[in-house]
Parts: sequence; structure tokens; C-alpha cells
Amino acid sequence: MDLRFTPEEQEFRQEVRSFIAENLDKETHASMLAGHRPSKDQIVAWQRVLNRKGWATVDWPVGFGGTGWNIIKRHIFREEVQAYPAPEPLAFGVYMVGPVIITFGTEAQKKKFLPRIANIDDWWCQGFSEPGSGSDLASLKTAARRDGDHYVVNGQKTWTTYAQYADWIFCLVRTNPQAAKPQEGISFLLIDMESPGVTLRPIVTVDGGREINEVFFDDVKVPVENLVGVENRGWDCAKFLLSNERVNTARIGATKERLRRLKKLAADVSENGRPLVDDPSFAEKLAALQIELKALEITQLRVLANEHKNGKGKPDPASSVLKLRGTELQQRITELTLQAAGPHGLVGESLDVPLGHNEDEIAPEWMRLAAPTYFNTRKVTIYGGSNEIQRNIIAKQILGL
Amino acid sequence: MDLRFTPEEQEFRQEVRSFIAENLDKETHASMLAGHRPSKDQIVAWQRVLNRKGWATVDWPVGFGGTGWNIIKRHIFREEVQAYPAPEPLAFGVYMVGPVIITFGTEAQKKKFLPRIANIDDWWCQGFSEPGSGSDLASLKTAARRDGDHYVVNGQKTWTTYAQYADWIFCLVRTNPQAAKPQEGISFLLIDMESPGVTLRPIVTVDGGREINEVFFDDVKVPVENLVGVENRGWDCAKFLLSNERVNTARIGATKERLRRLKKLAADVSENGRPLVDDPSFAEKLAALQIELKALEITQLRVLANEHKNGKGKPDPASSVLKLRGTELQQRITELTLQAAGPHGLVGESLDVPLGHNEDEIAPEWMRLAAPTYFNTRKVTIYGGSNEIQRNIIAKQILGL
Amino acid sequence: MDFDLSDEQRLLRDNVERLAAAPDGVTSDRGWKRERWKKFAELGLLALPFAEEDGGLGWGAVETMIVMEAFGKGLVREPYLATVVIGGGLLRHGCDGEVRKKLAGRIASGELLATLAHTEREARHELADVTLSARKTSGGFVLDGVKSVVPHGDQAELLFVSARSAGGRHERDGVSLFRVDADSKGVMRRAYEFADGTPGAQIRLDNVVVPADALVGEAGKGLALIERVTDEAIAALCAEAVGVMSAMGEMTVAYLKTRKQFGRPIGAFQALQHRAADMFIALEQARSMAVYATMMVGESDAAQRSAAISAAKVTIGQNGRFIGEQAVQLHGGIGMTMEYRLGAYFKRMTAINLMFGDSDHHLRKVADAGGLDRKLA
Amino acid sequence: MDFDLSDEQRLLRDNVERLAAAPDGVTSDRGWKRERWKKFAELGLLALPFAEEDGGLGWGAVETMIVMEAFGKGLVREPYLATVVIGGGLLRHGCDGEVRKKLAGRIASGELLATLAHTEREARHELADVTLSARKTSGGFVLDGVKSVVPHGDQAELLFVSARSAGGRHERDGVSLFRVDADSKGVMRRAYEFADGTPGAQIRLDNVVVPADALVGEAGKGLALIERVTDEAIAALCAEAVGVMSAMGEMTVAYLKTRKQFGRPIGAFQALQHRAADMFIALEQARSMAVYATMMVGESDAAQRSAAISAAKVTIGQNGRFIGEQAVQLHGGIGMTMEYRLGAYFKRMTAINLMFGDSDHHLRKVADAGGLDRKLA
Repeated sequence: MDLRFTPEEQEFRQEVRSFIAENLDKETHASMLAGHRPSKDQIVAWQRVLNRKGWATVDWPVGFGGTGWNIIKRHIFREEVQAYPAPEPLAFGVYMVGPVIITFGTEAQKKKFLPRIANIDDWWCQGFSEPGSGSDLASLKTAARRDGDHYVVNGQKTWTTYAQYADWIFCLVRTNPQAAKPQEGISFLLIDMESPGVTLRPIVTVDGGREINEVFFDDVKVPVENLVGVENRGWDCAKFLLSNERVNTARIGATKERLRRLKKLAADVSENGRPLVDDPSFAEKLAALQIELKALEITQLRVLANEHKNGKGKPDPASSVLKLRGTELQQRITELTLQAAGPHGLVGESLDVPLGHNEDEIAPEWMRLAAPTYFNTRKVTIYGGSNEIQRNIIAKQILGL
Repeated sequence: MDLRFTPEEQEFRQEVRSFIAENLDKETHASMLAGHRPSKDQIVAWQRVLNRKGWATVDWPVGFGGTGWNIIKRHIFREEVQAYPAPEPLAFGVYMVGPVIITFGTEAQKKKFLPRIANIDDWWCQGFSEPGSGSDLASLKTAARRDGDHYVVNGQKTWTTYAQYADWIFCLVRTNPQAAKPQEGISFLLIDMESPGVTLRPIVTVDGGREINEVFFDDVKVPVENLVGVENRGWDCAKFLLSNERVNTARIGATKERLRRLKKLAADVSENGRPLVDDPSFAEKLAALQIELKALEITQLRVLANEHKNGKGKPDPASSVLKLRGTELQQRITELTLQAAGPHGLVGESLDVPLGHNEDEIAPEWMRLAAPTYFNTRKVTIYGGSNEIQRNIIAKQILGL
Repeated sequence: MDFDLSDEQRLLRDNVERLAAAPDGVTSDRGWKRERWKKFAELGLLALPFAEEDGGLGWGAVETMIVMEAFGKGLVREPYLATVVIGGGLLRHGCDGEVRKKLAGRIASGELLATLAHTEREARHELADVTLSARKTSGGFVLDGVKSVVPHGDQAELLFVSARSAGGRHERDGVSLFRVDADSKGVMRRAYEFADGTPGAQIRLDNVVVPADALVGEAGKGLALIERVTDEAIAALCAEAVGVMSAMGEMTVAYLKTRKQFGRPIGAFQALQHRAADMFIALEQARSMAVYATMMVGESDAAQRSAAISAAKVTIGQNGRFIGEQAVQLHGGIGMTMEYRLGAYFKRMTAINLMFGDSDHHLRKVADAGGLDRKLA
Repeated sequence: MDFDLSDEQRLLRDNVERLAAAPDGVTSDRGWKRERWKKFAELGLLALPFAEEDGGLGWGAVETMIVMEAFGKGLVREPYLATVVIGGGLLRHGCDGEVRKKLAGRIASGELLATLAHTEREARHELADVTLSARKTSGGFVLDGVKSVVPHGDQAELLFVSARSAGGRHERDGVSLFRVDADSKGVMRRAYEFADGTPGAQIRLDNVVVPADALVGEAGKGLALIERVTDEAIAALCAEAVGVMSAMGEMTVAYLKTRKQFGRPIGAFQALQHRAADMFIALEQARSMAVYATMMVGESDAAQRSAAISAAKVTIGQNGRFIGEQAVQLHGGIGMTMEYRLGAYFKRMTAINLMFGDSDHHLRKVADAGGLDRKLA
């Protein structure tokens, strides 16, 4: 047991950092540093840079474009990308549908989709949630009826992030309405967003952003070869995917970066002549966050090491801890940032529309982004299995209650 | 609407305070100030002083020895007693069985018991909890079988506070094991502790104290005239009693006194040359407690005013808020006091055995009492309907969930 | 001590709640409507705090609390706080005789909007941090500087502007308050929306000349007045916050009863029931402190008044954030959408927490003051 | 980076857990038993941290962590922390050559108990606040003063006593450390029990004469050594705390599964399930920080080491209190009784939080240090 990074690992960290510094578009970096989400173009451009380097899909098995790095190196890589910050891989492709296709898909599916995922030639989105089925995912109603070589899909998905950019959507659909349990009779389908009968309705979120959508399916024909895994056994794919998601939604590297930034910002605002960062109460809040983040980082490494030891494919229910605490910490950073902005946190702005820097600002950009970011980040404890669901998982799967 | 105390109310407060100052035994006061529980003798002596003054049972109806004061005056009286601090009336008599007898009892019971309760000629204890029925009170098993003019009682009660002092115990017993619902078929019995077949076993608590007991009933004969209310309808008495208890367990006046005292103590300990009370983080914790206490005090007055307006006998489920927050605040004071004691909080002592002051102390008495008090105070969120049960009550009875 | 509303107060509450619930107030231009403002005037709401001799109703803090709570419930964005509570307060406590009477009358009739332009870009929550300069001239004063977070500063015709006429930055002495016509030469306003949609403005005063009688109170002694009126504003805001919180609580409980997951209403799940119970407790505690603030706002000892108001703001801030965050969480995705009214409440609650000092700021103030008064409950 | 235990470490863990679970260790005289201490010696546990050249096993912080966690689980009260971790640490880092070898050998064999007498009555958690005086004489030093919270100070034969040989109270410089035989003339001990039952003592040194070579390290420069060994003690204590917490967690989950109310196991109630989940999270986070402390205890940069150790103590303190309080709450009445083992764990956890600085103290230290090192995970 030794938690110290080896010299080789430290060197690797440096290599990743230098690569990012030399290859990441400066404007992308500046915009992200300021707290904006990267645009579609920025995400795609950076993913292609990584793909050329062979770093687009580092977690995938070697034969499929993975790097073969051990968990420590993968951790370092992810942390450096998040902490720089650079755009992260499009999760719906690289972390979600990619591994599902690798684990459950046919050779043809692997060949067709995986390289395009790595290069974001296809932009993917996720069709799991429905208006009636949020936390109770297995109650989903979108139906796929077999009709010769096709399924005919009817129904509605919702909370579909970035569906407006998507070329493809992976969906859970009900293929056997007569199944004994709700989890049975569900299948995992890949659907071309260009298919006739697919329509979108945007949902504007409280921060004024336009991230999410409703997706409607009206007699959409999907070729049978787009079924992943076994018909009616899609729940296996879903469980596998959700467990991967829990690890990734912790986003510890990103939270570290936000925390470092907040500390700098808090050194620049003063009250009564004292920088906020020297206010004892604020400084202790920052320290407390840093401590919890450190604990979570080590917990993450322990969970990953454990999963690694127990063999692939078997998700560790402890990943619920990562999702839970990771998202709570993300929220607390946004709360503290808003507090740091003070009364000028009132000056609102949307995350999606970067203002130019040349006009006379009512408040610095970070202050104007503080409230929308705080609003927007409320989502992280809701999506990917709400934190209440994660507590259920811990209670039932780990504690046996 | 006017929250200011009227001059008359302020005068009344002064009158109560002066009366306590002039009549409370000095040793009792000093011992309580130091954080000890009052002894049986101290409680009895003070109650008799109050009884001579006509203040023993201020909340009871006028005809039964009550003062006829309105809720504000009763609030002021209770607060002054707690804040002085002086011993409070023995709750099992004055707040619990007394009002039950007044509301549900026969004339004979009123005549026999009430004056003796007011003067603690009888020391009462409470026989509700059983080993198998804690929060699920209605699952109680102690059985009372009718046999001519008597009930024959068999079973066991537990967590019986001060049973070792008690002359009488009021019990919930099962008189009809065939009732359709667990709440039905329960009766409210008064049992003489001297009856043959009643035995005690003390339970030592983690703080080393000897407050609670198990009480065993082995073919105990109880005259039928000791039934309160209607046979098999004892649950009505129980609900009425528990709701009264919730108001009294808030103990806001006592918490105020502990908080004032803690502030003084924290002015007397220093670290690095700075008194603890000037440590920003500790000072903010004190302020936060004071604020929450103020809020709860006003909430209590609002609840009492509301109950008053809605007529007697109808308990306000909002009293759950008082129990919940009141007990949490009691606990937080003990936590902060232990923190203030610092490393010398390690020096243990029992709450029950006052040490003399003349020997060379390893640490001041308040520091030695800090840990046992912290331990002991864990009980307050458990008894009187655990705080989880109070949340159930709020969710169901107030919010309709 | 008495918790009951009088018949008159009950009538006021019912009337205002009805008006505030009218659905047409939210989406109009700049978030509010002149027509509804006129209805407020007709109902006497705009005359509420002014003395009868000034043409007002001579009502007090309790009535303001009643109005503001109803406004919170109804998400009313009309400039009541800025104009009637703050502007009215500055008039009542700071201005004399004819000026007071005249302006109070114009506010009461609904024809004049007022606001306080005080917060500056570097000041955060520190009220004494004023750098906008007031230079005395033979005929009056010249004001020069920028105020940045002025609620309803985009439309108010009457601006109360704080300025430094003497002393250094952060000094209590030397802060003066002036009445400034918004269309004076040199006044430049930049309108924007607060994060919750409330209209706001940055106001630049570029060597604005005001006459000598524009000075409110004594030169250099304006801070005590600003503090007093800020305390009144906080008390009113606490009441508004209680309205916002109770609306969020009610929406959440209703949602818990109707939304089904795993075959039953999610309100049947005990973990969510307990969360709802904690929200209820937080609301009741906040309500108590709003009542407390209302009572203490008239306290003559400024230090005690201020500590009490700060205590209320701490509770409102902490409990309001808790209730808001939990309401969104329990609603799930729908609580995150613009289409659903909960988000607007959540944003309003967040804005309230940023106004006049956040909970940490006020907790420190209470700690520094060494506690709360014993005169009141 | 590597999280796996070696085969040797796994063996150690299994052995110590077996020994620690033996039921005879809790209720004996002064809370522990000489027989078990001898078994520890036989197993090599008392030789664990000493260098091989001093007759030790040459093991490190990871092995200490393994041992302490098992001790926490088993509620072991033997003076391992005082004698082996702290006494051993002072020997290893502070004493030279023959003295070190001889004393290490005597500790390893189980014949010598040692402890550090440092905390004074007015010092609270401030390590530099030393007033017990050391006066230099021709042949050595005279020590005069009182130490009040000395763990196992009732039975330890070898006392490390900190004293002020120069400088004023609170000054870092001028603190010296001495080896003092507990039966020296002028040493008076008053034994008592800590709140958790651990034996402790107040120790008065009444002009105790010690020879010149009783000085550990350089005169006036003892604080750095005390800080280093205190950090090691905290790291060990964190591991013990993890053992205590995991025992409380396991007892609680087991109780939730068996205790029935309202016709089903109380573990079927979702609110309690979520509480148990929060306890699990708190435990996992605490475990991670105990690992972190273990790794950082050997960090050569004292400031970084100290910040990391403080961070661990913060987590242990907060999470340990949460787990303990919830464990008692979820057990209900039974958790409050002396007869049930949970109470003993709860009290031990409380005692751990009071030792070497509480969480607030260490949170302040981390804040003052400006954060944690990036070299480690």
C-alpha cells in the first residue's frame, strides 16, 4: 500500500498537462476558465485532437482504441483534463454507449459505431428518462414493436441533454409489455435521429440555458441490427451504463479546478478592507470543501482499484458514494462562488451566451455567471439516478437493508 | 399582533424571578447551575414551596389548582423556572398523569390524586415503553385481565425514569387482545408501586447515571377504580398525554440558561491568549444557536396561542416541531460545552454524584460534567416519541402525506 | 403579547393575496405592470406606511409584513420594496415637512417610483463603503460616481443616492444622502435584469449638480438613516421570503402527493416525507423570525434593532436556501425548467439571500453584537 | 500508487483482529490486561515501529494503521498509542544510540510502559503553551509544574515531560523535552478515568531533579519533535477511529435488520435506510482520510505533513461524531445503556475527538495553512 504517485506517474501527469497546454484551443480554454460550458464545436474539435493522439477513449479496452493505462494513469488523465480545464469527452458516447456496445454489442455494431464515437463523427444522446419514469426508470413506456426487420418505436423521452446536436440516440424501449417484472421486457436500441418520426421540443432550464429536450417518437422505424444485446434484456445494459456514469459524474478534477479558481477569486474581492479569502468563516468553508474533496478523491481511487481487482464488468455499488458526494461538492462550490460574488451575484447572465469582454461590465463575468451556474448545478443531484436513489442503492446493495 | 411583553407581563416576570430568588434553596440552585440534575429531595422540596404559593400546577384548570394565567404568563413562568434554574415540576405527575386525570378521570380519582400530585406526596413514573415497543407504542404487550373488582397485570415496562423513587406508575396495558387495531383494546391504569408483584431492575446509562429502570409486573392486582377513562380506550389518554409532553420537552428556557452559561464559560477559557468566546468560529456557533432558540421560542408561543384559540384538548401537531428542534438544540448546547471544555472534557465524572469543591480539582467541575452531560443528552431525541416519529407526525398529520 | 391579526389586518391580507394571485402580473414588460400598480394605489397599499398627516394610512410594520408575505406568495415584482418600503422609509425618517408630504402623496397615488442607489461595485455588504463623491458648491452639491445594483433603478424617477461628502472609504462619518431626479443631467442608467428577473440598473452620476435642499438630513450623517431603512427593508424582505418559501413548500407537498414512481405517490416514501417535514420546520422557524424582525424594526436602540434584524436575515437565508434546494430536488427535472413556476420562486429566494447581506454576513453581525435583546420574545 | 496490502500486512491484520476481538480485554483492572499486553509483545506488535538495529521490526505507518484499526474495532484499551506510537515515536525521532536501543528493547518486550505528559490545564489544544518549568542546574535540570491529561499516565514507568526552559508562555522556542522516571522523587500522580474509561492521570512534578542526559534532543527545541510525534499519534488515532466507526456502523445495520417496530424490521423504513447510507458514506470518507494521514505522516515538509494530518483529524472528528450520534439514535434506548457495547464505542469516539485537538481546531489549522499538498492523492 502506497498512496504516493510514483515518479513515472508524476512524469505522466506532466506529459498530459503539457499536451493539453500545447494543443488546446486558447479561446476554448479561456471560455471554460471563465465558467462557460464548452460549445459543441469546441467539444468536437478537442475530442479530435485527443483522437489523433490516441487519447480519445482511454478507458476502453486496448483492442477498441483504449490506451491500456492502469486506473491510476486513467485517473491522472481525467483529472488533468478536468482541472486544466479542457472539454471532457462527450459522455453519452465515450462513457455510456461506447462501453455498452463494447460489452454487449455485435461485431458489426462495434465496427460501425466505435470509431465514430471516438472522433465524435456521431454525436450521441441518451434516451432513458420519460415523463412518467424518472427515478423509476423501469416503468418506462416507450414501445418498440417488432415488424419484420424493424422495430417500430412510439413514445417519448425527456431531459435529453444536447439532443439538438445529436445524430444518434440510445434508448431503452419496451419490447415485451407482458413481461413479469418491469425490468424485464426492456431492450436497448440505437436510433438515428434523422429517422422519420423523430421530433424535438426544447426545454429551457431555470438558468435560461437550452441544454435539454423532449424527444418524441412517432412510428419510427429502427432496423433490428440496431438492437444491442439480447432483446428484452436491455436492463443489463442499463445497469452497466448507470454504474459507469456514477463514477464519471463525481467529476473530482473539475471540482478541484473550480475550487482553486474560487480561492483566487475570493482573494480579489474585499469587504471592509479584508479580502474574502482571509475571512475566517469563508476560509474555513473553503478548507472544509478541500478536505472533503481530498477524501472523495481517495475514495474514488479505492473504488476504482477495487473494481479493477474484482474484474471488469462488475460495477461496485460504492460508486454511489462517488456520485452522491461528488455532486454535492459540485453544488457547494457553486453556492460558495455565488456567496463570493456578493450583491453582484444578482447581476444575471446566461451560461450559454458568452458576453464580450470589451464593453463596460456591470460586474465581472464570474460574478454574472455565479447565479446561473448555481441554478444549473441543481441538476447534478437529480440526474444520473437522483441522490435519493443512490442512497437506496447503498442501503440495499451494500448494507443489505 | 404585538410581540412585545406588556409592562404587566414584565412585572410578572420580575415577580416570578424574585419569588424564586427568595425561596429556592441555595444549594439546590448552586448544584443545578453547575450542571447537576436536582435530587429527589430537591425536587420535592421546591415543588412544595411552589404549592404553598399556589404555583405548583399553573397549567391546570382553575378549579383543580391552576392559576388561570394566560399562555403568555404560563410561558414566562416556565421560562423563569428553567432559566434560573430551579427544579421543574415532576413532569410525570404535573404534565402527564395530572392532566389525564383531569380530562378523563372520575371525580374520586381527581379528589384522591390531584392534590397529592401537586405536592408530590406521590411520586409518579410513566409505564408506556416496553422492550418490544419503543416507537411503535401501540404494539405493547403488558396485559391486564379483568378479575372481579380487579385487573391482574402481567408484563414488563422499560426506560422507566426514576421508577426507583416512585410511589405510583401510570401504565398503558392491553385489556382486549382481540381488538381489531393495535391502538384499540388498550387501557390506562394507575398502579401502586407497593403492590405485590411489582419489581424493578435498574439500567445504568452510558454516562454512568442511574435514572432509568425496567419494571416487571407479575400477577399484580389493580383495583378497577384505578382505570382512567373508558376501558379499551386508553389510547385517547395516551395521545393527549404525548402531545402535552412534546410542548414540555422543548425546554427552551432551560436551553437559554445553558447557552448563557456556556457563553460565560467560554469567556473564561483561552487558547493562544484569546478567550474562546472571541474565536470567530465559536462565537458564530453560539450566535447561530441563540438565533435558532429565538425562532423556536416564538414558534412555541405561536403554537400555544394557536392551541388556545382552537380550544382545549385538541393538541396541535405543530408541537412536534417544538419537540424536534427543542431537543436538537439541547443536544447542540452539550456538544458545544464539551468542545469548550477542550482536552479536559476527557476528565470524566458522573452527573449523579456531585463532587465536593474543596479538593484539588483536575479540571473545573463544568468540564468534568461536559462529557457525561453530552452522553446523557442523547436520550432527548429518543424519548417522548423519537424525532423520527415526530417527523412522521408532521408529514402525516400536518402535510397529509 | 398578542399573535392575532385585527379584523382590518385580516381584510388587508385577503385583499392583497387576491390581487397578488392575479395571473397577469408576471410576464409583462420589465416583469411588472403599471395597471396592477394602480390597483395597489387604489387599495391604499402605496399609502400604507405614511402618516395620516402626509396623506397616508399610518399603518406599521405588521401591515407591511402582511403585504410582503402575500407578494412573496404571488411572486409580485412591482417595485413595492424599492418605492414604498425603502423610498417611503427614507422619506418618513429622513425628510421634513412639505417635501415629505408632497413626495409621499405622489408615491401613494402611484405616480412616482423611488429607489435607493447605494451599493457600489467594491463594497460587497458593507454599508459604510461609499466612494461616490459629493462635492459641495455654492449652490448645492456635485455628485460623481457609480452605483451598480439598484433595484428598479431602471424606471424609478426619484433616486436616493448615497455619497461621500467627507472622510475616507469605509468611514461611517461623511456619508450623505441626496434626492436626485433620475432625469437630471449627467445621470446615465443601464438597465438589466437581476438573476431572478427583477428589473435593476447600474446608475452612473457624471458630475450631477443637485441643489442644497437635495440633501436628506445632515451632511455626513446619512449612514444611520440608511441603516435604519435597510433594516426595515430586510424585515419586509423576510416577510416576502416567508411567502416565497410557503409557496415552494405547498407546491412540493402537492407534487409529492400526485407524482407517482414505483407504483405509488412519491410522498409515500418515508425519506421524502421526512424531507418535507424538515422543510415545514424550516418554514415555521423562518416565519417566527419574520415576525420577530417585524416587531424589532421599531426598536429605538439601533444596536438591538440591528442584531435582531440580522438574526432574522440569517434564518431566512439559511432556511430559504434549504427549502428552495429541497423543493427543486424533490420535484426532480421539472423543478429545473423555466416553464414550471417553482424555478421562479427558487430564483427569487436566491436573489433575496443576496440582497442586503447574506446569512454569513449577518451571522457575523449577530456574533459581534454579542447576542439578542431580551425585551421581546 | 497502490492500495493493496502485502501478504505480510494481511497476516498482521488477521492476527491483530483475532487478538483484539478476544473478549477478556475490556472489563479488567484499569480497563486492560497485562496478559494481553504480553501477547502483543509475543506477536511483535510492541516492536513494530522500531528499527531492526534497535531490535524492532522496522515496520511503518501502514502497519501501525492496520494495528490501530483493529484495536478500534476491538475497543482495545491497552496503552499501545501512549507507549508504542507516542513513546516509541519520541524514542525513534528524539533519542540517540544506546538509550534508544535500550528503551526500545524494553518497550518491545512489554516490560516498559511510556507516555507523553504534555497537556496543561490552561493550554487547550495549543501545543506551544507549556508552563511547567525546567531550571538548569550544574548536574542537570529541575522540573516543576503540573500536567493534567496524561493517557495511561497512571501506570507508565517512563514519562516524556515537556517543559519550558526558556522564553515566555506560547513561544515555540524554549520548550524542552525530558525523560523522567515515574518513580523519581517529587513525581506525584493522581489516577482517574477518562470519560471513555481509558486510564489517565494528572501528574505533578514538584521540583523533580533529572540528570543532564534526560534531555531529549536540544534544549529549547523540543516542540518540533512533539509536533511530529503528535502528528503520528493523530494518524494512528484516525485509524483507531475508523475501527470504532466501522464497528458502530456494523452494529447499527445489524440492529436495523433485527429490531421490529410496526410489524417489520426498522431497517425497512426508508428514512432509516438513508440514515444508514449516510453513515456508510461518512465511514468511507473517514477511511480514506485515515489512509491519507498514514501516507502523509512521513512527509518531510513539516507544514505539509501537519496540514494533511489536520485534514484527517477534521474528517475523523466530524464523521465520527455523526456516525456515533446516529448509531445511538437508531438504536434508541438500548444505545443509551451501559450494558450494550455501542455506548462504549460512542464514548471512545467522543474521547478521540477531544484528543490532540478537535475538528474546529484542525479546520482552522488547514485554513491557516492555505490548503493541502498536491504530491499525494
